[in-house]
Amino acid sequence: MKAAVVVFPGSNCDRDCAVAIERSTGAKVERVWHQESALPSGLDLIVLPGGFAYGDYLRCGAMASLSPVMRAVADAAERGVAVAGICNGFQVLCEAGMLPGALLRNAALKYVCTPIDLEVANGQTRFTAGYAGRREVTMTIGNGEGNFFADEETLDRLEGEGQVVFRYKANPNGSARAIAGIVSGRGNVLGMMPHPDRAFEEELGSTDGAILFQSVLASA
Amino acid sequence: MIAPAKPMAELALEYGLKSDEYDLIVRRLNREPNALELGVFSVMWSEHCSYKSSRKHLAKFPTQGPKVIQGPGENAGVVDIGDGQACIFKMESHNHPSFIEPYQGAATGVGGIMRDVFTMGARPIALLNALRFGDPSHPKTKRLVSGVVAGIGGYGNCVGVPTVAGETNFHRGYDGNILVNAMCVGLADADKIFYSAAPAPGLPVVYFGSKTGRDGIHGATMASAEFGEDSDEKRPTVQVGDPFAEKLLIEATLELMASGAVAAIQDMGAAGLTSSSVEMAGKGGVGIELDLDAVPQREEGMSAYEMMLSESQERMLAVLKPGREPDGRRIFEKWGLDAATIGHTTDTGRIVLKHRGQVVCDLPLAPLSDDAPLYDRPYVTPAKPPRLAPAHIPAPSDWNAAILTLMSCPDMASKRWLWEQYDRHVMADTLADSATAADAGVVRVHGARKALAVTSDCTPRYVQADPYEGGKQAVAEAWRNLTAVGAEPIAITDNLNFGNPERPEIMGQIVAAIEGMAEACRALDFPVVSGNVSLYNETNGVAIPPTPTVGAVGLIQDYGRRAGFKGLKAGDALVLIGETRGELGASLYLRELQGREDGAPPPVDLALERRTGDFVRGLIQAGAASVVHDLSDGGLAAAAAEMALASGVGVALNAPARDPHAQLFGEDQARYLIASADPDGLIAKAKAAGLASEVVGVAGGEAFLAEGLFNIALAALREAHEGWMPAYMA
Amino acid sequence: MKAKVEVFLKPGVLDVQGKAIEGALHGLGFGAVSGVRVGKTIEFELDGADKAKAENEVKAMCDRLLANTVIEGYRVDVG
Amino acid sequence: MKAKVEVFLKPGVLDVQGKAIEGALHGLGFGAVSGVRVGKTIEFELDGADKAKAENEVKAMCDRLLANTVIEGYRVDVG
Ligand SMILES: Nc1ncnc2c1ncn2[C@@H]1O[C@H](COP(=O)(O)OP(=O)(O)O)[C@@H](O)[C@H]1O
Ligand SMILES: [Mg+2]
Repeated sequence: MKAAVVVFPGSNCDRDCAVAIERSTGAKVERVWHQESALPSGLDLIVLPGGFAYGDYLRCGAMASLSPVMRAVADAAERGVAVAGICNGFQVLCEAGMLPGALLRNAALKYVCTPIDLEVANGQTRFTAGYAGRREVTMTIGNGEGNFFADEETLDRLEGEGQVVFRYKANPNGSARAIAGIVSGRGNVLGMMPHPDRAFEEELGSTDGAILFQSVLASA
Repeated sequence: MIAPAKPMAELALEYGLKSDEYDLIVRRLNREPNALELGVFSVMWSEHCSYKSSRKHLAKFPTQGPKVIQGPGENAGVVDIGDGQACIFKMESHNHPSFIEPYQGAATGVGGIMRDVFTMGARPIALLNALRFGDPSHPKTKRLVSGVVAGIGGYGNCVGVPTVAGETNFHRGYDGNILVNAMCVGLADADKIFYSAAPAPGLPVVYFGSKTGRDGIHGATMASAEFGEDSDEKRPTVQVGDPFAEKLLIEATLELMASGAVAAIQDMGAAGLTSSSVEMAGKGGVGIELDLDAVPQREEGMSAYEMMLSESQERMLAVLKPGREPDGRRIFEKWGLDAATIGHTTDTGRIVLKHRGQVVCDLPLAPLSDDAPLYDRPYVTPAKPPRLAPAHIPAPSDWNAAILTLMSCPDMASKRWLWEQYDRHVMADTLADSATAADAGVVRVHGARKALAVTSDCTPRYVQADPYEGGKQAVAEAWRNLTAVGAEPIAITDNLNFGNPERPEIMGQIVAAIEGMAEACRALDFPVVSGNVSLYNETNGVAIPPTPTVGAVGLIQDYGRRAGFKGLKAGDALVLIGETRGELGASLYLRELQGREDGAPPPVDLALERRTGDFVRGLIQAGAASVVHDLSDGGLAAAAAEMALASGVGVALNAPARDPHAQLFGEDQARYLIASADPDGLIAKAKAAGLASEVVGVAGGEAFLAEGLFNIALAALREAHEGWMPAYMA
Repeated sequence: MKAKVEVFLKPGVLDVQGKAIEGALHGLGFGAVSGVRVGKTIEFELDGADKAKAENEVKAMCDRLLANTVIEGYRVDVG
Repeated sequence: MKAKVEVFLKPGVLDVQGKAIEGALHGLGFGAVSGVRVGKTIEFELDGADKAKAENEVKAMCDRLLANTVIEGYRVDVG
C-alpha cells in the first residue's frame, strides 16, 4: 500500500498526515512537493493536507489549486485513485473544482479549534466503511474558513446521492446543512474540515482518524 | 523640518541617546559620528539592545546547571533533554506595538520569538502567551483583547506551531500599557545548534527572507531632513507580519542548516540589519562589510539609514561557509524567498557600510557592544507590607455568591473564548493544552516516549505588594505547575516588564524582583537560560504593576506517567498536600470580594516548596497519582472547583472549623490537591516524607459544596466560570 | 497601465462579514445602515499599451485566480 | 442612498496578500503584472436624503470601525 501527501508552500499538516497514515496503516508515505508535475506510481491514496497554503491569501486554497501537481492529482482522481483533502486540502479541492461548493469564513468570523462530534452520514464510502456501522465519531477541527457553502440544488444533490459523508452534531461554523465532509460523485475524492490526522492515537484523544485511513487503504 | 546642518549632538538626543552617551561616542571615535553612525550607536546602546539599566542586576540570576547547554546571551536558551536532543526556548515582549496595533503587534511578537528559536537550529514545537490587559470596563480593553488574540492565533495557526498554554490577567494598572509576552519552545539535536558568532573573515554574508521596507523605524528619527527628499512618503510604518513568509523561512532555514552551509546565523529582530550584523561580527571577533545596494528592497529610494534601522519582519542574516552560496540559492529559490549576498566578513574589527558607491559608515565594533553604557541606577528597596491575619479580613456574608463571583471574575474565568482561537493540535503531538485541565501544556518529543511540559506564570498583585516575594513566587509557581503534571523542571526564561527604571522606586521593584527570582532559581535548581526586559511601561507617570513573567520548561520521561486535574471520580478523596495557614494578603479573594489590594503576599518557603514538589512528582512518576492540581489564585476553593468542573463530578469540601474563608481562599504556597482512592495510604506517604497532608473533601454528586457554607449546582458554577468571557466579548 | 478588479460575493451567498459589520454598525448607533456587503479590490500595474488586450488578460486572471466564480462575481477596470 | 467605502493599506505598509498574489500571477504566466495591492470594499444602503450629512456619517463609521486607521486609509463615495 502506498500513499502520497502533497506539500504546498504553507502546508503545515503534511508531516501529521504522513505520520498518521504510517502509524495507522503501515503504508509507505511519500511527500510530494507542489511543483512536481507527476506523482509517484502505484498510489492508493493521495492526501492534500491542512495548513495555510500560500498563507490562505486571496481565498483559502485558491493559489494552491493552480499548483503544477494538481493536474496530476486530478488525473489520478479520474483514474479512481482515492484523494482526501483535509481542512485546507478540502478548500484546495473545491477551488480546483474537484468537489462542489466552497468554504466561506466561519459564521462567527473566528478561527475555532475544538474537539467535535461528527455523524457518519454515509458509512458506505471507501473512507468510512471501517466505522462498521458506527454512526458517531470524534475528531478535532481547527479552521477559520470551514463554513461549507453550495447552492440549494447542489446541496439537495449531495444529500440525495449520499455524497455527504460527515455532519457536525453541533455546527461550529455555520456550514450549510451542518456538512463537515463530502465525497465526489464517484466517491473517490473526499473533502473534510475535521482532522483525521490528529486522531490516530489514544493520547491524542481519539483514534477515529486512524480508522478512516485504514478503511481507504483496505479498499485499495 | 530640521535643517540639514543640525548639530550631531542635538540629533543624538532625538535618537534617544543621553548627552553624556554622545560624548562617550565622540571620545571613542575621536571624531563626530555621521547621522547613520549615530543611528547605529543609538540602536546598539538602546535599552532594548544593551540592557543598560538591568544588566548589572540580571547578572544575579543563576544561569548554569548540568542541563544547560547555552544560557543567556544567544538568541535563545538551550537545555539538554537527553538522547542527544536539546530544547531551545525564549520569551519576548511586544507590549508597545500591541497597544498601537493589537493584531499586528501581537502577530509580529509571535513571529519574532519563533525566529529567535529556529535561528538556533530548532524546529518550533510549542507557543505560549502571557497577556495582561486593562480593566475590562476600560473603553479600549475589549478591542485590544480581540485584536491581540486574533493576531496571536492568526500568526501561530498559519505557521503551524501549536499554542498550548498561557495566562491572561486584567487589571486597571494595564489600562494604558498592555503586556503581550510570547514564548516559543523548539527542539533540536544537541550537536546541531547554531550560533551567531561569525567564525572567520572572508566569508559571504547572505540576507534571506522578505524584502526590507520602511517598517517600524522610530518616528522621532524620521523627521530629519538629512534622510529624506519627501518626508511624507517616508513616514515610519507599522510592522506587518507575514506568517506565510515565516513558515517558508523556517523550512528554508532548517534546510540550509541541514545542508551544512551555515557558519553563523542570526535573525533580524529589533533594529534589524544593524544589530544582526554588529552582533555576528562582534561576537566572532571579526569585521563586516556590507553593500547596502544589494539588500532586497520593497520600496524605492531607501536610504542607508532606513535599511539599517528597518524592522521589516521575516528576515535572516547568515554567514555561509566558503563556496556554499549555491546551496543557499537552491534552497531560497525552492521556498520562494528573496535572498542576496550583501557582503562579507573581514579581519578589521570594524563595520563598514557602502551605499551607492560610497562608504557611509565605518565604525569599530568593540565600542558598539563593549562600551555600551551600563547604569547602576539608584533605587529604593520597597517596603514590606504587613502580613494580614485572617481575623482582620471579613468572611463572605453570602458564600454561594462569593464562590460564583470568584470563579467568574476576569482573572479566574475560563479563557476558552481566546484559546479556542488558537490551533492547539497541529503537529499532532499535543498531550495537554489550554483545554485539557492540566497545570502545564504538554507536547511530545516527536517520535519518542518523552514529552516537554511548558508553562508561563506571574502573579502581578504579589509582585506589586512585595517585589522580592512576588519574584520568588513567580518562579515557584512555574516550577509547581510543571511538577503538577509530573515533569522534572529544567530551566526558565523570563520577561521582566516594568515601568521607568529612571525612577528609584521602579528600579527598586526591578532589583528586588530579580533578587527574589534568583533566590528561587537557586533553591529549585531552575536556572535562567534566556529572557527579555521591557521597561518604560508607563503612561503619565503611572507604571504598570511590576510583571516579571516566568516561562518554564520541564521534561516528562514517559508520557504515560503524567497528571492533569480532570478525571476525578465519585468516591475519590481530595487530599491536600502542604500547609495552610490562611494567607489572604494580596489574594484574589481580598481583591475580588473585599475590594482591597493590600497586605503581604503569601511567603514562599523554598525548601518546603522543593520537598513538597519532589514528593508529588514522585507519586506521579510512580503511577500513584494522576489527578493533581496545584493551588494558586483563589486557593483551595478555586482549585477544587476547577477539578470538579473539569471532571464533571461534584465535590464536597469539609467545612473548616476555624477561619473557613482563610482556609478555603488563602493562597498559601507549596500546596497540591490530589485525587485518591486510598487517602490513608497517601497521607502515610506524605507523613513519611515529612509533609503535612489531610483529606479536605470527597468527589461525588452534582454540586460543589461545603456543608453549612455553600452549595452550588455544578451547572451553575460552570455557567459562571465559562460565561464571563464570551459575554464580555460579545 | 493600471488595472483594478472588484470581487464581490454573488447575491445568493451569505456574506457573514457583511452581516457582522452591519451588526457592529448598529451597535455603534449607526442604525440607518442596511444591506452591508463586503468585497475585495485588487489593484496592480500592467505592462503594455493595448487596452482591449489588457482587459482580456485581466479577465483571464479573474477566471483563473482572482475570483471563485462558484461564489463570486467581478468587475474589471483597466486604464 | 448607496454608500461605498474603499479601504486600502497605507502606502509603505507591507501588503502580504498582494505579494503572494503577484507571485501566483507570475507563476500562471501573467508576467506583466506588478505592484499588486489588495483592498476591501464595503457597500451598503443608508437611510436619509442629505448627502453631505451621510458622507460625514460614513466617515465616522470608517474611523470607528470600517478602517484601521493605524495602517489603512479609506475613500468614501455616497450617492
Ligand atoms: N493567553 C492564553 N493562551 C493560552 N492559554 C491560556 C491563556 N490564558 C489562559 N490560558 C489557559 O487557561 C488555563 C488557566 O490558566 P491559569 O489560571 O493561568 O493557570 P495556572 O493557574 O495553572 O497558571 C490554562 O490551561 C492556561 O494555559
Ligand atoms: Mg496551576
